[in-house]
Amino acid sequence: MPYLEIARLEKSFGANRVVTDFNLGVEQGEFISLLGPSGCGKTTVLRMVAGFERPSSGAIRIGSEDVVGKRPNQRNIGMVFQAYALFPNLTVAENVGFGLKIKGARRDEITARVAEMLALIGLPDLGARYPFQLSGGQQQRVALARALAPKPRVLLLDEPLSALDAKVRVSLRNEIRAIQRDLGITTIFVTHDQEEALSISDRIVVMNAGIADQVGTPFEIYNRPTTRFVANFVGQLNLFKADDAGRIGGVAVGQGDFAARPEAVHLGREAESDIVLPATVEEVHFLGSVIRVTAAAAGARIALDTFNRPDMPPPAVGSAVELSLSSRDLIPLK
Amino acid sequence: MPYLEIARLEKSFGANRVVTDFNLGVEQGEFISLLGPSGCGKTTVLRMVAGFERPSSGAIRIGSEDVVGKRPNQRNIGMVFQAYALFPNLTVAENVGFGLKIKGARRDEITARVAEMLALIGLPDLGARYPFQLSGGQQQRVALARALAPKPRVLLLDEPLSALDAKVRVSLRNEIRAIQRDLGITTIFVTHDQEEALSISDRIVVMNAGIADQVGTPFEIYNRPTTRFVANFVGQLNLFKADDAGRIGGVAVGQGDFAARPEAVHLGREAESDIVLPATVEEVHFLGSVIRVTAAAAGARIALDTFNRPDMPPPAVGSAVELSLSSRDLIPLK
Amino acid sequence: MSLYARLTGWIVLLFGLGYFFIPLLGLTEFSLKARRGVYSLDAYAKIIGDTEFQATFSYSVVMALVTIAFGILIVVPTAFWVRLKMPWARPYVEFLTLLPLVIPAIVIVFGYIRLYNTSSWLPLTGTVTGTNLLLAFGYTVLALPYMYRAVDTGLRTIDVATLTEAAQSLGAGWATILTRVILPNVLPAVLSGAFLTFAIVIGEFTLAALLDRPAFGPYLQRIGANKPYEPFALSVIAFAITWACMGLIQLVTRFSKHMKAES
Amino acid sequence: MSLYARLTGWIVLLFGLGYFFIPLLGLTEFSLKARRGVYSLDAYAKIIGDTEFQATFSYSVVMALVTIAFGILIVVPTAFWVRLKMPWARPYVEFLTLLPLVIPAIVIVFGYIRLYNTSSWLPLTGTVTGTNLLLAFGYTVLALPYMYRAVDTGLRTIDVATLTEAAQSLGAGWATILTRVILPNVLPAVLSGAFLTFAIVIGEFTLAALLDRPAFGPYLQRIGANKPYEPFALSVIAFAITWACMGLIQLVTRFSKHMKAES
Repeated sequence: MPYLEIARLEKSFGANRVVTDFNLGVEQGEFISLLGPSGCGKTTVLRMVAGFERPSSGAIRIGSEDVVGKRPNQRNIGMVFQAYALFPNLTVAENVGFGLKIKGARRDEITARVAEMLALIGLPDLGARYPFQLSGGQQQRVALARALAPKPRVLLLDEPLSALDAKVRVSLRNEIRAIQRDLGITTIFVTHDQEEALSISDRIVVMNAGIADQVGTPFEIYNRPTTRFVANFVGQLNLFKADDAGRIGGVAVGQGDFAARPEAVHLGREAESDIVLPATVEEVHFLGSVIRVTAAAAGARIALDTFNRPDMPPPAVGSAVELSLSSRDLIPLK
Repeated sequence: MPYLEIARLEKSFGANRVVTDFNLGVEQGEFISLLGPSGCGKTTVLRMVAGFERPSSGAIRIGSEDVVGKRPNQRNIGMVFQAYALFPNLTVAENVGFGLKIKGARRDEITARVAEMLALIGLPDLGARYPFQLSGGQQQRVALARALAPKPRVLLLDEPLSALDAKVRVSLRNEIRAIQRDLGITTIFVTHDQEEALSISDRIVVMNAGIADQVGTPFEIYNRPTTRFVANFVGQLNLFKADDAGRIGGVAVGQGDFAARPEAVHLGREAESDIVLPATVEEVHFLGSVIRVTAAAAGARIALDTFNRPDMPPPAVGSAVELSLSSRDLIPLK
Repeated sequence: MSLYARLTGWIVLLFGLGYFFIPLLGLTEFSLKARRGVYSLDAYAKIIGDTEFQATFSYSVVMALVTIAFGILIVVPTAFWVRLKMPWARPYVEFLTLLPLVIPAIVIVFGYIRLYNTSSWLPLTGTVTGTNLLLAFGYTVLALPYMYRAVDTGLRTIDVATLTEAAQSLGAGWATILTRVILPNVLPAVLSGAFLTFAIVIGEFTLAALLDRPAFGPYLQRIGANKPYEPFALSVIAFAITWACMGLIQLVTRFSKHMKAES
Repeated sequence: MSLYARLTGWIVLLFGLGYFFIPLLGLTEFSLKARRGVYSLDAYAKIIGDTEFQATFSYSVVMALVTIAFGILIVVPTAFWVRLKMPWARPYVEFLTLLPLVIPAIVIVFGYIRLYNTSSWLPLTGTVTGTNLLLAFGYTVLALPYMYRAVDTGLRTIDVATLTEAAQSLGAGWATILTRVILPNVLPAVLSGAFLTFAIVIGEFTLAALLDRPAFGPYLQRIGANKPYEPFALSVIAFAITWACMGLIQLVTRFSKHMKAES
C-alpha cells in the first residue's frame, strides 16, 4: 500500500470544476512531479494535500490515516512556496527553528536541529542573517530547511524554482533532489516546466484541465506519451502524416498521424535510418551544445536537433539537405 | 565605416565605473547582442545609445552623426522594454500610432502604417483592444510594432523576453529575428540569457564588469572563447588539467588547463576520439531530447550530453563507463 | 473560503455599517419630527428656503472648486517629477504633505493672519478678494495630504519611469508626456482626490470662522447652537453630500479598473 | 540625473518647506515678544505654569493613548482578516474607513448625543466615565482612516497569505500567527498610525467641545480668543508636539527599512 494515497479527489470552485477524479499513490521516499500548464489543477491538488483547500469529495491518506478533516497546522506536512515566504522579522536560524518552537521543543534541541539543517543546505554560517540579506537561491534553501526541520511526513514543493535565475534554477533543483534522496522523504513537486520535471522526478503526473493524463517515469512520459496532449506538452514534436497507402518517405508505417522527437531526425543519411526525406533548411538556431535546425520536408516543418561540432559550422539557411529517421522512432498519435 | 559606432565609451555613477572603454561598430542591418551577467554594464550601454544616460566620455555615432548631445526624443531610435511599457489608456492601434502622431503625420498615413505594423506582428485584428486585454507575448509584439512604426534608425531591445513564459520566449525571439531580417533594421539586443543570444544574433558582445570581453559570431564565441570568463559564462564547461608531462588520458596535449564542451565528451568509445577515460556515473538528468550525465573521471566531475534514444534508457547512477573525447575538441584556457 | 469565514465577514461588515448608520438613522428620525406628533419635511423646507443657507453653501462650493484647481496644478507635476527624477526626495515630500494632517488648522490660520495682516508686506486680509485667496490657500494646504496621496497612489499603479522613456524614445517632449501619457492614466486618482477635497472644504469650520468668511461650516455651527430640529436636518444634508462624493469616488475607481489589468 | 533636475528638485523642496516654515517663524518670533522691546520666554513660562494647561494636556494625552489602544485592537485583526479571507470586501472596508474623513465631526457628535443621551437605552452622557468613553469612541472613529491606512499599507509590504500558510504548515494556530508573524511585521506601520492618532487627538476641538470635556483642543481655542501672546506660544508648542510625532514616524519608517528588502 502506498504511503500517501489520493483517491477519487475532486474540487470545484462554484460551478468551475478544477480537479476531476484524481488518483495517485506515492511510495515512501518517492519524488513525484505534478506537471501541467497553468490552470490545470496541479497547485490545487497540492493545496488540498497541505490542507489549504478542502476537497469537494475524495480521500487523502497519509500512512493510512485520512487527513481531509484535519487543519493544515495538524497535518505535519512541510511546504516550500514559490515566493520563499520566509518570516522577514526572524533570522535564518529563527526561521528554521520556527516549527520546532511551535511544537514546544527544548531550546538545545532546536539549536542542534537548526545547525544540522543549515549544514544540510550548505549555509552553515548564515544563521544570524535576516532573509533580506540573502540571494533568492539562498532564501529558497532556507525555506527548504525550515520545512524539513520539524521532520514532516511529506514534503510539498509549489513551483519552488520559478522565481529564480536560469543558472540558480538548475543548480538548486539538483540540490533539492540530492537532499530529498539523502533524507528519503516523500515529496510532491509542482511545476509547469517540463525540463524540470523530467530531470528530477521518480515519476511524473502530467495534468490537463484537472485530469491526470498520464503517470509514469520521465523516460516513459517522454518516449511513450499516451495522449496527444502529453506528446505536445512534454518536449517538442514533429508531426508526420502517412500518405493514403500508409507510407512516409516510401516506407510503410501504417495509417494515421505520427510524431517524432527532434533528436530522432538526423541531418544526412544515417545507418539505422530507413526513412530518407529531401528537405530545405529554413531556420538555424545555435543554442550552445545543441543546434536546432528547422527544415521543410514532405510538406511539413521538421525540427531536428544536432550537437554542435567546432569543426563543422551549422548548415546555411536555404541549403538543400537530406533528413533521415528510423521508422521505429515514430510515435503513433491517437 | 559601420552604421552605428560606439567609441571609447565610459560611464561612471559617482565613484562607481560601470562601463570602461567600450568600442563597437555595428553594420547596417546587423543584429548584435550584448550578453553578460546582471551588473555587467550592458543595459547602461543601451541606455546611453537611447539617450537616457549621458556618457562620462566617448562618442556614439549613428550614420556618422554624433548623437551624444541629443535628447532621447531627438534621436529617432526605437526601444522595446522588458516591462512592455504600453500606454494603458490607449488602444493597441493608438499605441502603435503614437510616434507618428507626435511627428505630426497625417491621419490616413498613420492608419495605413498602423495596419501595416499590426499585420507584420501577426495581430491584424487587435487594433481596438486595450493593452490589459492582451497576453504578455502579444503586448510585447505591440511594443515592437510601436517602436518600429516611426521607422527608427536603430532598434534597441532591453531584455524584451525576460518577463515571458519559456515557450512564448522561444517563439517570440524567433519572430523578432524574422521581422528584423525582413526590415533590415540595425538592432542591439540586451540579454543575460546565453541561449537567447546564441540563437538569434549575427554577433555577440560578451560583457564582464563593464568591459567587452569578446566580440564574435555565436559559433566563435561558443567554440573559441578567448577568456576564461567567456568560456564559463557561455555554455557549460568541463575543466581538464594536463598532468606534469602535458598529457590527458595518456595523450599529449600540452601544459595547462583545458576545457571541453559537454557535447564533445562521449559515453563509450567513439571512432574519432583519441582520449579514453574510465569513469563512474554520478548523476543522470533526463532533460528531454538531451540526457545530461555527470561522471567522475581523472579526479574531476565531467558533464556530458547525449541524445535521448527511446530504445536505450539512460545509464544507471553508480555504473562504470568509459568516456571518450577527441584532443582536437579541447579548448586551451589562459 | 469556508462558510464560517464568510459569516464572520458579513457580521464584521454589518457591525461596521451599524456603527455609522445607527447614529445617522437616529438623526434622520429626529430631523423629521419638527411638526409635533407626525413625520414631516418641515425642517428641511425651512433650511433649503433659508437665503443664508443658499449663500454660504454656494460660497463653499466655489471655494472647493478653486481649491481643487490649485491642488491639481501643484500636486500632479510635483508628484510626477518626484517619482521620476528624485525618488530620494519621496520620503521628504511625503513628510511635507502629511504636515497639514497633524498641524492644527488653528496654527495655520494664526500664522497666515500674522503674515498677511493689514500692516504686513502683503496685506491680503485687508481686502475681501485677498481674504478669499488666503482661505483658498489654507484649504489647499488642508487638502494637500489627500490630493497628494491619491495622485501618488495613482502614479504607483503605472510604471512612470518606463512609460516616460517609451514616450521619449517615440519623440515626445515633457509637455506631451504630462498631458497625453501621465495625466490620462492618473485621472481617476486625481478625481478621487478632488471629491475628497470637495467634501473636506464643504464641512470645514475653523479656517472659515477665524478668517470670518461666509462659508457653510460656520453656518452649520451657528444653526447647530441655536435651533431645535434644523441642525439635525442639516447634518443629514451634509451627510448626503459627503455620501454622494464618496459614491462618485467609488464609481471613478470602478471605472478606472476597466482601464487597467489587475495590478 | 542632470544638474538641472537636481536644482529644480531642491528649489521645489525649499519652496515647500518655506510654505510651512515662514508662517511658523512669524509665529515664533511674535510669541517671544511678550515683554516689550526684548525677546523673552515669558509667554511660554506663563502657559506651562498654567494649571489648566497641565490638566487639559494630560487629559488629552490619556485620551490619545486609550484611542490608540482601541484602534490597534479593532484595526489589526480586521485588516489582517480582510486581506486574508475576504479580499472581495476590501473596497467596502476601505470605503467605511474613509467615511470619518468626510463626515463632519459635528454629525458624529450629534448622532452620539442623540443615541446615548440621558433618556436613551444606554445613557452614556449621564456620567463622566460614560462621556469620556464616548469621546474615546469618537476619537477612534476620527483616527480610523489613518490607522487603517497605515496598517493596510504595512500588510501590503508582506505577503500575508503565503506567510500565514507557511506558519500554518509549520503547526501554528491563529493566535500564534497574529502575534508572532503578522504583528511584528506590521509594527512599524502600527506605530506610525499610532503617532498620527496621537497628533490628531491632541489637536482635536469639535468633539471635545461639544461633549464638554476638559481637553487640550478647547483650551487652545479659549486661550486663542482671549490672550495676546499666549496663543502664539501655544501654537508653537502644539507644532513642536506634532513635529516630534512626525519625527518618530520617520524614525520608525527608517528603522523598518532595515528589516526588509526593498519592496
